[in-house]
Amino acid sequence: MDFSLSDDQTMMQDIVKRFISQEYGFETRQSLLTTKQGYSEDMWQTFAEMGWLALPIDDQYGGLGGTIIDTMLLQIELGKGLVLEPFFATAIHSASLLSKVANDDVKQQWLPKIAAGETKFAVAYAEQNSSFQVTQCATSASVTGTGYLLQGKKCVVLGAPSADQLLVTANTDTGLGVFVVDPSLAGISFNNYATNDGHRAAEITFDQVEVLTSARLDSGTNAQSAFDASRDEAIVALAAEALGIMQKLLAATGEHLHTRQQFGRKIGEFQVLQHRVADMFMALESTQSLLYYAALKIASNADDRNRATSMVKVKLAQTSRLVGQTAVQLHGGMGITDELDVGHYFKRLTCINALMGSGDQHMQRLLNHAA
Amino acid sequence: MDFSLSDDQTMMQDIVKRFISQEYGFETRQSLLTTKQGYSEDMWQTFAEMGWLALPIDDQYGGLGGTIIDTMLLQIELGKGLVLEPFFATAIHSASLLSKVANDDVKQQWLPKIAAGETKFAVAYAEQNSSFQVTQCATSASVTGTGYLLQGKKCVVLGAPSADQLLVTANTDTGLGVFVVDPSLAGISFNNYATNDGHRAAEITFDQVEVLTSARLDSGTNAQSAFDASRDEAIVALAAEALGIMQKLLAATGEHLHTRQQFGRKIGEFQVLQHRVADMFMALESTQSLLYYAALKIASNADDRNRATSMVKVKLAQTSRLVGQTAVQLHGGMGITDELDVGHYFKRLTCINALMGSGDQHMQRLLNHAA
Amino acid sequence: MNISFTPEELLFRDQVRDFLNKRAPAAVKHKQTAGLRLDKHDMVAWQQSLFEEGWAGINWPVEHGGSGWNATQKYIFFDEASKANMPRIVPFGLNMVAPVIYKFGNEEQQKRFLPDILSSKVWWCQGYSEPNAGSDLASLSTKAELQGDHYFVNGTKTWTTLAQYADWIFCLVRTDNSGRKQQGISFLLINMNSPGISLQPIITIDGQHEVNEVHFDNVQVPANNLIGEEGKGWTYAKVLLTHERTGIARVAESKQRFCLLQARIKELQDTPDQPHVNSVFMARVMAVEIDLVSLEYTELRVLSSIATGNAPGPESSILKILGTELQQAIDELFLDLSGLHALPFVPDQYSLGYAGDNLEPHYAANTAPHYYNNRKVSIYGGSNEIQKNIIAKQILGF
Amino acid sequence: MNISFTPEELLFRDQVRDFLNKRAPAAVKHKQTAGLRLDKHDMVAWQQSLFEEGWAGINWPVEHGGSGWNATQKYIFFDEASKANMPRIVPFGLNMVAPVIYKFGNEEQQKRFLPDILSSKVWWCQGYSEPNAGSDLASLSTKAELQGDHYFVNGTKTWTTLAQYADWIFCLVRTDNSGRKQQGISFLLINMNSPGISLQPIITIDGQHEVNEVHFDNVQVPANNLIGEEGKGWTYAKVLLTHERTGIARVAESKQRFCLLQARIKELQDTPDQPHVNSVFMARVMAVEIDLVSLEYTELRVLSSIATGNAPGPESSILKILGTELQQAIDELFLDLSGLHALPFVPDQYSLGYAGDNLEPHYAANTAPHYYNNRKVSIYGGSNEIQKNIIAKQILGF
Repeated sequence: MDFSLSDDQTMMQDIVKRFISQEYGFETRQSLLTTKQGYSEDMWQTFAEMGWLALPIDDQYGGLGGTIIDTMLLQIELGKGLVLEPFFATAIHSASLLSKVANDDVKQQWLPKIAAGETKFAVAYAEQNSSFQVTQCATSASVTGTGYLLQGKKCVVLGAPSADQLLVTANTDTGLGVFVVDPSLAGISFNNYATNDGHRAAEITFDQVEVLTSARLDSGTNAQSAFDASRDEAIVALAAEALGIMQKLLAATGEHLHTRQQFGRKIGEFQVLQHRVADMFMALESTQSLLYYAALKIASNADDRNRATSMVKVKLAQTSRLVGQTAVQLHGGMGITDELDVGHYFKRLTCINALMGSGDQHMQRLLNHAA
Repeated sequence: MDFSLSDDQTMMQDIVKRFISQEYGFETRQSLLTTKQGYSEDMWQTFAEMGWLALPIDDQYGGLGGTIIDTMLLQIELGKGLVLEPFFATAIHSASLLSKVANDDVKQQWLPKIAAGETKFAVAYAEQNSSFQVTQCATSASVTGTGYLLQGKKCVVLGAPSADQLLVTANTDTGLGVFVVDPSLAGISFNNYATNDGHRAAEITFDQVEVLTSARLDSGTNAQSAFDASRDEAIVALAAEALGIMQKLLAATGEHLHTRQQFGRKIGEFQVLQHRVADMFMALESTQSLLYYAALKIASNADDRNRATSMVKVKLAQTSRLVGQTAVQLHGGMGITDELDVGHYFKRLTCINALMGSGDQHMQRLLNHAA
Repeated sequence: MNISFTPEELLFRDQVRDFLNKRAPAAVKHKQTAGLRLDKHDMVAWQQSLFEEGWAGINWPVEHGGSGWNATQKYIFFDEASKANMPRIVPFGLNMVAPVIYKFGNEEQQKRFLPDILSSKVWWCQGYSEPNAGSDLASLSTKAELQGDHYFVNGTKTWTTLAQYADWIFCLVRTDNSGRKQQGISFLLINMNSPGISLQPIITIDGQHEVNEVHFDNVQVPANNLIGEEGKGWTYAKVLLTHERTGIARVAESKQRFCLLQARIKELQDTPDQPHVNSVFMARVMAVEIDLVSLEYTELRVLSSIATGNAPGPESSILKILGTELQQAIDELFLDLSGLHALPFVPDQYSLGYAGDNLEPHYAANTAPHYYNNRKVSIYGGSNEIQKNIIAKQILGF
Repeated sequence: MNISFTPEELLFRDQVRDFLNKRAPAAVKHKQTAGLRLDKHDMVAWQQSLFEEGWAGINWPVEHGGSGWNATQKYIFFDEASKANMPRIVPFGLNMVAPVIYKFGNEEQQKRFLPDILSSKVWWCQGYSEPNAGSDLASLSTKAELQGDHYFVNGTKTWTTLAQYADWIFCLVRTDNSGRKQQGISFLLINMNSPGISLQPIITIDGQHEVNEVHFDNVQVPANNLIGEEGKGWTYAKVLLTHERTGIARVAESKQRFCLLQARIKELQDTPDQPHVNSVFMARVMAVEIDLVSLEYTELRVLSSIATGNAPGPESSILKILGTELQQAIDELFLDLSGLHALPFVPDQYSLGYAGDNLEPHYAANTAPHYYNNRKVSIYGGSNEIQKNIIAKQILGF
């Protein structure tokens, strides 16, 4: 039993930390927000050069074969930079799903391109009435002579506007399927928009979209369990990002309490605010503990893995709200202005909470599981 | 719409308040705790003389015909005195159940005696696996030639050791029945004990107990709905008692914060403790509001009445814990010593929470009701 | 103690319902139901419909055009208006500066200002907060120096809500620096068209321009725009603040939003296999409903107590804290009900005449911006921490 | 970073399990499972079984008889012992006074005291708190005056846990009144049989005699019972307090009690129509389970960090707060699971050889007294409010 980091991990952490503080400051991010694309393609190439896109990918597919712990450490630091690049959509969620659902040829085709920063993916799984468990999927793929016909609508596809390829879940007569789909195919239409946290996403309509048989990736694997496993990895990555954000918010709040004067003294001298900071700190520690727990359970059986990721998501729903709201409250009105970073951290935290199942949904899953 | 009290109500309130502070001090109560009976028969006669036993009873049955608001006001003040007499068991719960379930003759037989302090009752309804809704009742009453044969075991019958008569719920072949039973009948055995809050109760076993047909009170009425209505009145009375207790705890805590010195100043000067007192106060106000709401809904249909009493019970579960635990915490170690009144208020609050359904059970009822 | 209405009160309720059915602006109702932001025109249209009915001065004395309603009538009006999805009244003119003018202003000022406030012809904004005086309002430093018949005002006010719409601003200004900081504060009315006033929008994290910084650069203000006596501004404002806090509870508005929430939950419960409404979520909804009933009764008890001549005590602070916590709790429920669908930031969708495609589900639109923006309610009007200090002081004397 | 055990660690675990199966006193196990209080004999029997195995000095240096376990072994031991329903070790001798003696005592003192502590032959109690010095421990006033070879001790200690069993007491006493209050405090060991010591039981609201006031009336104490230097007592005690706080988290004990709770819930779920286990209650149980996992990992992270040579920071305060909150949350779950059946106050039932009828359901017995008594855990060892001050100070510097 050992909770310490390896030298390699500490070094990687330091490099990312330095990059974010030197190259991805708040002003840089604010200016990226207003661009059409909403992120920097140059930055993306830098991410590739730094090896971050390759980190979660197996070394036999052009990756660095990092563990979930490595991904977690990377995400904590990227979280602090509030990076806008579609890292989560491509390098985390899509790469993980591809790794688990596709055969070797398909993986050889795509994963090296992801690792090299040449191809971006997005996972189109969510629908109006779908849950994070994708047990309901109204999008259908019906068999034709040459392949499948996709029909349906996907919501909030993160990273979709910049994606070169889509991974689409659809119901087939043999159960859930995962398809790799070129977004320029006939019958596909995008409704692109920004999300509240400044990322980009789309509603995608598939109207009689023809794809080849080979587009279906889950022959020989179980799409449902592959999706389930990749979602659990995605949850760990999101929780790590959230932890990085919360660390930033705690630091910013501590600093504000040393700067802001009211009633003739630094507001940090008020005991009530001191205790609020202590509460934030305890929330952070609790989140970190459950994050480690979930990360270390990722390799376990599906039941234990589900349970651990649901636990961290439930705790995160609570702690991220506490930390985000307290940081805003203690900054006063400034906390909800666009010009201060605090509000942007708060918004990203809020969006992370809504991704991959809310705290209530995960609590419900835990209760159903226990019953 | 009017939330003010009548002159009569204010006067009654003042009288009870004065009596409690002059005649029912903490030392008096502490000495009663150690007596065999656990309360004072003289005090009981005084309660009768003051008209308190008669207050909730209809004037046609020797009562004063007070409203639920009157009962509420009386209970708030009795709560402050932590009275040990079986007022709740007899004058509230039994009187209410009798009023709702019995015919006129039976009411004429017993209610005047309750009002006069001559007869004490206890309601034997709880069982090991029963809920506050008495939908499950394992105690049975089977028909014989002359009446019924009672068989079963009742738990935590409040006021049973001193009761002259019992009201017993039992399952019959025509549904739930309520029986008036002389506790000295053959086949009845008592296991008497003190409860955590210093009151007295018993486990009562009914082994082939023969009662007459006339012992069954619910011919012509619905025992289930009579019990339900009396329980809702009992909940209002308990919540009122709890409010009185919480008012006392707030006052005691405020006083302690002015007296106790730590780190060279009164502990009331610490902002965190000030806010804790503000939280207690807000909890009190919220409880009082829902208490009024429930009291004013007692005359409504069963659905609205159930809903309102469940709401106050859910809120009370939360506020009474907050107020009780905070009062203890702010008193430090002294708060859990037998010699200080604070711990005794805390214990009574805790027991009230467990009576007539826990907060969780009432929340569940509200959710089932809404679904 | 009873909660039933008299026949007269029931008659009044029918009258209010009739008015709301026939006269309340339909466009406003649409926006309110869809969760869209109201613009100046919407708010004025709603208030002018009230004015035409003689109902604009709800808390005003009758001699100044007040509606003359008692506490129960006010309760009925706000309850019905909220059930009809009408917005609250913009407080700055009708509920904030007007009471100061009719209580502490002179007759000339009352004649000059009150009619246009009552008819919502003139839009007011509030100049209290300053960049370096947030919760510590009394440390404000905007200076007004009397030279002859005019004050010359210099300084900056901030968080000034909807100042971009405003014709006038009422300000707390410092006219004296010598004594305690609460002394030397005066209450001054300033025309927003005065030379030297400039606005700087503050964009909030919901992407909206709702608040502003207002800069005063040697702004010349006639001395007869001073309310009451110099140096008494703090006293006048304090009377108002207690009132403001109570208003901030916004119980009727919370009831309205909670009803919308319940309607949306109902829709979802009727949808097979929907993932958002589960027992854990519903327990939170029920807890909020209980708090809502509790808060409503607390407000009724306070109003009843004030109506029988008692001065408001710590109750106004309680209403402020619990009311704002409840608003924020309802925001969280909307947000969680929306799940992933709260993410799209397309503020204009669902407005009448919107050209693009509306994203489904409809109830998710703008739930996140609303949640973000409403973090302000526990900060403004004296932060909830300050309110707890006030409560503790009234109970403990510390 | 990994959480799997090495083969050596797994071997160690089997060894511990084997010991617990064969050597842990059965009477203690029964009482623990039934929620009954342990008496002196029980606690000593358990600790002496450890001593015989060479496992009594879990945190002790090997040269003084310590077990020589690393952090993982300690974790395994406490985890297994808790799974086997064994109680925690009474801390006063083995974990509180012993570290002070082996760190700061002289060789003679180490020889005189440590062996009897290790073998649990001598019972110690703690003399820190005083009636007028609760959370403000440093303001203590029990005085020790050196006259020749002896100190003469006068004053009162309070909240002295199980002093009625104790042979010795370790005290913080004031030997100097001149400087800062933290200075002038010394660490003194006092034989409880000394003339002039008297005990006054404090009965707590669970009806138990667990704590005491200890009065010192001119008690004569040999000067060679002073640990280290005069005036350095505060420094010695502080080292200990950090340790005490971590111990107060009692994660293993909470795991044990949570397992019992789950077993009882399982029983009820198998009972048709039982009213206590509903979805609202189960959501609270699950929330506590999540906090328990979280706390366990927090503790592991802290232990791992200390094992790699880092000094404990605010973590010991976090463990104290979260650990005690969790203990109290588990108490509330037991209480609520018991419902009405928590009311009877019959503390002796379910003990072996109890003559009366046991009240059903068995799991409800003593849940309320346990809940009452455990309100102490957020008060003692430095109240949780004090712990938050400590955390804030370490983060903010205020």
